[in-house]
Amino acid sequence: MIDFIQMTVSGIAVGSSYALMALGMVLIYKASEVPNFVQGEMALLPVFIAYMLIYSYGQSVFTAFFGALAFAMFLGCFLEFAVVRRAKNPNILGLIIITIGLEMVLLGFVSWKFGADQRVMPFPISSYSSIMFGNVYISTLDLLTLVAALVIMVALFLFFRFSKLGVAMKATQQNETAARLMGIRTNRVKMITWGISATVGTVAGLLLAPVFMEPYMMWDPLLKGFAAAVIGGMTSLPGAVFGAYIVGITEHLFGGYVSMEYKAVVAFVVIVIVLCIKPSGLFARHYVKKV
Amino acid sequence: MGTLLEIKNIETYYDLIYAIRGASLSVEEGSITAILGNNGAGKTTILRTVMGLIDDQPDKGTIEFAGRRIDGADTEKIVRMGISLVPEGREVFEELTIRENLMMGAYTRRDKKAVTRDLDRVFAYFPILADRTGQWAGTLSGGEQQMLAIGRALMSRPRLLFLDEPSLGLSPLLVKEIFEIIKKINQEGVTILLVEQNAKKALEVSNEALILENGRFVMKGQSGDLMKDENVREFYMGVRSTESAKGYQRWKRKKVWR
Amino acid sequence: MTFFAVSGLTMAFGGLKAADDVSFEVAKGEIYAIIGPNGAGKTTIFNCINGIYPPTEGKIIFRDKNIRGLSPDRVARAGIARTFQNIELFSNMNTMENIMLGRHLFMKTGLFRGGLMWGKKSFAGKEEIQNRRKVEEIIDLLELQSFRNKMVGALPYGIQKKIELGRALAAEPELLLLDEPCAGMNAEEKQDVIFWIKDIQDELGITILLIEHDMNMVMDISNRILAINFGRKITQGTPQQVSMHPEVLKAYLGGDDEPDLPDPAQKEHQQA
Amino acid sequence: MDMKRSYYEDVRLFSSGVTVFWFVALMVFLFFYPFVFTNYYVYMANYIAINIIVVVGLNLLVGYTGQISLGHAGFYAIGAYATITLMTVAHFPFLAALVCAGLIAAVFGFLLGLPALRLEGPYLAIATLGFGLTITTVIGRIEMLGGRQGLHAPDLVIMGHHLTSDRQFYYLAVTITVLLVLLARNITKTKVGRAFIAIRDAHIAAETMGVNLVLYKTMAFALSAFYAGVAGGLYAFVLRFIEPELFNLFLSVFFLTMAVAGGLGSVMGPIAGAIVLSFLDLQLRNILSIPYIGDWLRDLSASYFSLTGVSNIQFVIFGSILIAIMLFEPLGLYGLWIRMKKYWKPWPF
Amino acid sequence: EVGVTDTEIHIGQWSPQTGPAAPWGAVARGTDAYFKWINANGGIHGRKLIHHYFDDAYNPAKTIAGVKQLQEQTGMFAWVSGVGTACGLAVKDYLMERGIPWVGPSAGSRHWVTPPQKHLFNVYPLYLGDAQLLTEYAVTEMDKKRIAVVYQEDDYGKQGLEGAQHVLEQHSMELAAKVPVSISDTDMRPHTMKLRQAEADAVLVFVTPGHVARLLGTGKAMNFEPQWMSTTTCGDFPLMIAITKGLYEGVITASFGMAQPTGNVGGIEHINNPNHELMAKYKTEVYDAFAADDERWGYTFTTGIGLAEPLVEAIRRAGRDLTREKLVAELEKMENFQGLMGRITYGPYDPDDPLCRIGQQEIFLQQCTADGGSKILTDWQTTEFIPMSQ
Ligand SMILES: Nc1ncnc2c1ncn2[C@@H]1O[C@H](COP(=O)(O)OP(=O)(O)OP(=O)(O)O)[C@@H](O)[C@H]1O
Ligand SMILES: Nc1ncnc2c1ncn2[C@@H]1O[C@H](COP(=O)(O)OP(=O)(O)OP(=O)(O)O)[C@@H](O)[C@H]1O
Ligand SMILES: CC(C)C[C@H](N)C(=O)O
Ligand SMILES: [Mg+2]
Ligand SMILES: [Mg+2]
Repeated sequence: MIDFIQMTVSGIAVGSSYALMALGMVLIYKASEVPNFVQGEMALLPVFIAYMLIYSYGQSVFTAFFGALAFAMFLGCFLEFAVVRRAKNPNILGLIIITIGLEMVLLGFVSWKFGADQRVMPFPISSYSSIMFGNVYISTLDLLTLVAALVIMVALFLFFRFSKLGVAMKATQQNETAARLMGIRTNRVKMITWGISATVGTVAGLLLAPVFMEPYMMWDPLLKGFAAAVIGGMTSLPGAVFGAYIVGITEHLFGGYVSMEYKAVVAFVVIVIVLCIKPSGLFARHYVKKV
Repeated sequence: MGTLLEIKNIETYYDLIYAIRGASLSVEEGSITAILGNNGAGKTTILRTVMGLIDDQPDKGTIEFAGRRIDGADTEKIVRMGISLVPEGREVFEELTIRENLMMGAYTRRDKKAVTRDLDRVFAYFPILADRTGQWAGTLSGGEQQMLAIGRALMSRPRLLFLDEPSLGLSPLLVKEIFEIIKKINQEGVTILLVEQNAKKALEVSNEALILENGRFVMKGQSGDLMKDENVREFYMGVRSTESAKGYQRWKRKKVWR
Repeated sequence: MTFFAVSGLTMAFGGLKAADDVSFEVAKGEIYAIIGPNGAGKTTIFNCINGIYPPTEGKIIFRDKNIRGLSPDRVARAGIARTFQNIELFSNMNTMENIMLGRHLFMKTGLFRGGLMWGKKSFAGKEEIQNRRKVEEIIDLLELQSFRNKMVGALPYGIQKKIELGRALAAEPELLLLDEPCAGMNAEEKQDVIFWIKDIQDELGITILLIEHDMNMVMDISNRILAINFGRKITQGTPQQVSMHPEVLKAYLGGDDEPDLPDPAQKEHQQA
Repeated sequence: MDMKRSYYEDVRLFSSGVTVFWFVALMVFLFFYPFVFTNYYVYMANYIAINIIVVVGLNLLVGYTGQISLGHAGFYAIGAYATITLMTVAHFPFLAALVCAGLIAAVFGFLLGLPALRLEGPYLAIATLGFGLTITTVIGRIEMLGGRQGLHAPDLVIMGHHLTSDRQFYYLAVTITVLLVLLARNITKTKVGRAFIAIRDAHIAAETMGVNLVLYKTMAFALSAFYAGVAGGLYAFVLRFIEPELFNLFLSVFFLTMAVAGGLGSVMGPIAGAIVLSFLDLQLRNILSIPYIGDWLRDLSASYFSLTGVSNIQFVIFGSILIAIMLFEPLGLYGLWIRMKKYWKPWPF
Repeated sequence: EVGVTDTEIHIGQWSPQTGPAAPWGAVARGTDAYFKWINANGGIHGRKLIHHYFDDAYNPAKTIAGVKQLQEQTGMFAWVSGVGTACGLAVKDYLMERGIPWVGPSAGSRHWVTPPQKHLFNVYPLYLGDAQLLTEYAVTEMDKKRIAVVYQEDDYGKQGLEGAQHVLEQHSMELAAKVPVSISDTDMRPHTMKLRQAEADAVLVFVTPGHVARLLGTGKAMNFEPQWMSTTTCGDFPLMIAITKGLYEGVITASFGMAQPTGNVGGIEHINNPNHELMAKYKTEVYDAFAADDERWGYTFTTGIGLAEPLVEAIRRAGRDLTREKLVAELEKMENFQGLMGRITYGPYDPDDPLCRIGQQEIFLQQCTADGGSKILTDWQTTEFIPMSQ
């Protein structure tokens, strides 16, 4: 029983970082309908910028982190403005390839600048300290990630619920021409979502970095985040978080009770099963085109 | 009353297709202007050009709205200046509800109270929409979607309203109502540019009309005059001396592939 | 033999009954129109016949067989083709290919024979040529020659509607469902469509089920009319009978006013 | 336009004598290629030929049928493993093993096609991605397939000839590639191909015209998987050693990239994509040995970046090229070709 | 001979400079610096070593392409090192069929010597050996009862697992747990849970340094602190101390000579490290002089030197008229050659005897101190070769 609880808690812990990536994914998908493969690298570069601020410019950890978040906002907006927007009559696959291209460029830059070695990112709290409930451990860093994921989700949720931007995003995604005809500055909407998305991703990155920092650090969270977003329905913020916890918990329970070897892929099998039952994920209504 | 919209000699290309070949048009403030024309004449293209929906077009010519150049401006900006378009093919937001769709129409407006009033007004025009506020627009019937598209445009309280075949897919009763509505909102001060296939209705309701063929205006005049024109009657209103199709002798010979 | 009959057809979306106990019968060779206000459930009936929606209740009999619940392709195989209200063309194919797809059911080329098409004389080659001939006939009939090699996505609305008609014809159906074939056309073009529909009926012997809001046309060409509202049948009968039915007048045509006809001459013809 | 003598002109393999000429020229070129170029370029041609097979097959799925796949490396792996296993365990001759491997991959394609019937967009992307990952994970667990230790390819014997050199293998690979490309081209021009496109453009309309969605969607998956499977079988003999990690997600993504950047929905596009991107992929690592540019990049790295990471410039360049292709030509390299053709219209292409 | 001119000897090498495996790229850069140093000191018999190394991103298809290109367009005399089991296996046949010598594959896989190849000379001590020695030590010296293995799911991890199991069998013991890690795993919690559940008191980890760091961190956060033990791969203590933020203290690893030679690690004396001086010399003469500014002096870099030493030595011994045949002959004659690593001995080619090409099986154990220095636990030990089971 203790094991079960521990595994569930750990699942939630790891799920929280997936959740942050998933939230970022969902945001961009909501406005642009692109599965965003540069999500991870949009977080990676700011994380390394923070690292640089700390080590090369002697900034404090807090300044560096804020700097990174601000930079992320800028980076997201910039990528949308300078690249994604420039695509002429893009189709979804074209956009996917563009994000893959961006991914390569950013990853290339980071590895070019910093080499392939592991780095050590200082963090205000130790990643080794943990809180114990009975026999169940949760590391303070995990707890922080969990809180961050939930707070960001709620904040985004409320923001999109009560600001016009939320509907504007949805409208943009569904029919960009019509959205522009409504006077929605679709380009600006998309740019902002890219910015927010990069910032959310960077939060995830900064929380992952103290444990593990190298140029490929964001790949696994990206894939799992993508998976989580899909389970949640790709357009739902709570869905993304929920999906992330499903992925995290399944992984852990499966790893614990069934097989460690297949742990890495179990999430995807679960997804296929979920999707067979609900083709648009758990939190999205399935729209069947009417003729 | 001055000229609200002034289109001078615009030319529009779709890539290599020369769709609008120098068209000029001016719309008087407070009037209803109708554009008639065959399939593919370029009516939709003119509206889309004015709205800035075709990238980098018009290729030549100028468009002025209320004295300001708008050719080459962003659609969003044009819309915010007070032009609204009911697009061909409805273009409703399929996965938004009826209410959300209508509210998108009022996206640029800040006067919440007036928006609510306008919403009620739209619901009064189209009661069926009021019954279904929570239904996804994509699952509406064709005619319902058309009503929604019109309602959505009304929600923005435009100065100038473009209607691209508003009666498309509507029942005869609703067609009548639509034209009543058009008249009414015109009386409320909205200038209207109307593209219609239903020439009779369009000419009835409009003050002035133009006929577009192959990307050029070929005829222009007061609606009343046009209605009497022989050619217009024959080609756009289908008025012929014979009675109905049932009694027709088929005159179009079928060609056999060589 | 029952050629085509719908009985007790009900289609519910949640609480909304888009079609509610609709029954009618269509005789071979006739043009049968369905009219009704917007949202009355006309398209829904088509979708049920077609197998796009699974009806909640009811029977759909086509040539003595119940085709309810068959998937759309099976329905097509049974001999029913249709056009759509909102154009559903294959926008990245040209006109010829679109119509060629209508021949799908008549072609037997599979992966292997298609992949190994090595000349005019090969199975696939022969089949292509044969079906192309058929397609050309349709292109000629509908006067689409100048659009033959154009991508349909960019063609004008009215042309697209014609291509859809052509595609449906290519399937050589016994029953053809036309959902607002004249929408978006001007008077002259409508006339053309009317002729074609007549031709289809007369020369090809295809039975037609028609939805149309243009009363002029409906009155002109249909043998019988079914009027529905709120998914329920109001009345059924000859054009004259239906057009004078008070409920049709009120809900559909617009109360006291006369139907939307361009010419006084025709008005008289109507009321005769 | 109206002067057509026969409808067959629209579908036949060579639309005119000029095309026949170019095709023959190409064949002659391909035949003499190994005599002209060094072995390294022959290897490169083999590698590219194999990629062409995969990408042409992938394009049938992605470009024609409109179904995305991020799991093609999985089919590729199945083909590679099946070919070797059939040859070593069941003692199949190579070609038989290759065809069977393709068929086995096709069966998996069919199976993956089933859930795909209901999925689209990102949902399908993640399902196929999961498939790719699962396949390699499972193969890594099967001891008979060598697990993570990998598997060596047996000797390649065709009709009594041992194919040991790249040059010998070249003729095999190129023959198979040409055949499969022609096959794909014909398929797209006939009934099945039209049905694929119809499904992509308007699946409901396609269905009402009699296209069986279940059949054709799964067929597209199976066909595409068959191509990947055959390519995988050949790949096993190019490397002569395979292990599961070879068939990772990057590879699937790379395949998709080649297809899209080449230009979906045409046969020539993906071929161009496969050639250009495979070539870049192999050649960009040499960027630092280009005179002047290499030195300049090194100086740049030393002063602003790091020297240990300097090789990563190839990513930056590769990514930028991808972006540039997609930005300037949404139809990919094929679009570029079309434009050039328009420009050079008078030329007899 | 191919690749040998009056003034030059061309030597090829592949390594991942990009991609997830890029940290191993330092091996090639180590070799590169080493060759530069040799050249700076006059080369070998009047010839300079021209080092061609290329990036294959750990992708065998690219390894083949690169090897062919260099071999056929420039002409390599021999190949040195070359990172990765899969990459190596993909080009093995090509090189062997052509009789091109290949010395010191950069991965401790048994594949290199089963079956032994005339022109392939192993240098790197096998992972099997690491596992054997570590397990033996844990059982006999530390009296550990519950030994668990965490292994990466590839050659590296699998052979580690096999080695540990082999030794435990000899002691009639069983593994407390074996926990697989896939390269893509970033989350080590489930693995840690498994180990904790098994109540392991010593854990052998056959994973990458990054994974080790995360594993230790996760363990620490879960209050699970067994005796961690690892391989030569994770024996770079200064690096490990840094990326584990000090957690690495007390961890025991196998080693072939990476102990920090300088005084900057807290004055630990490397009593048993016979190549201390050589290491110090390389640090100043090779690394300081020829490595890029941002290069790290660490295990991968020194491995690059260590793996190339036998080749260089053999070329030197072969004399001025250098041929491949002579090179092979000299290598075969090599006995107890001591460079950075353990003593290397080859024998005449015998297709049935892996030991004729294995080179060395010598390692020793070291324990990490708080400041990243090492405390030497054992003297050089030779482990028994476990042949492939089939
Ligand atoms: N996206 C496009 N790409 C290329 N050509 C186009 C495009 N849209 C329209 N065209 C062409 O431009 C011309 C004008 O089309 P337009 O849609 O403006 O006609 P219309 O008068 O609105 O016709 P309809 O009455 O059918 O709506 C047509 O010949 C059409 O083929
Ligand atoms: N998939 C669906 N989900 C929910 N409601 C639906 C769905 N399809 C149709 N409806 C509703 O059913 C009713 C009938 O729709 P239908 O499309 O059949 O109308 P119609 O008679 O064709 O109208 P029109 O003349 O405007 O095309 C409409 O009110 C519509 O909103
Ligand atoms: C030489 C080393 C860099 C190889 C490493 N031990 C590995 O196999 O992963
Ligand atoms: Mg139009
Ligand atoms: Mg309808």
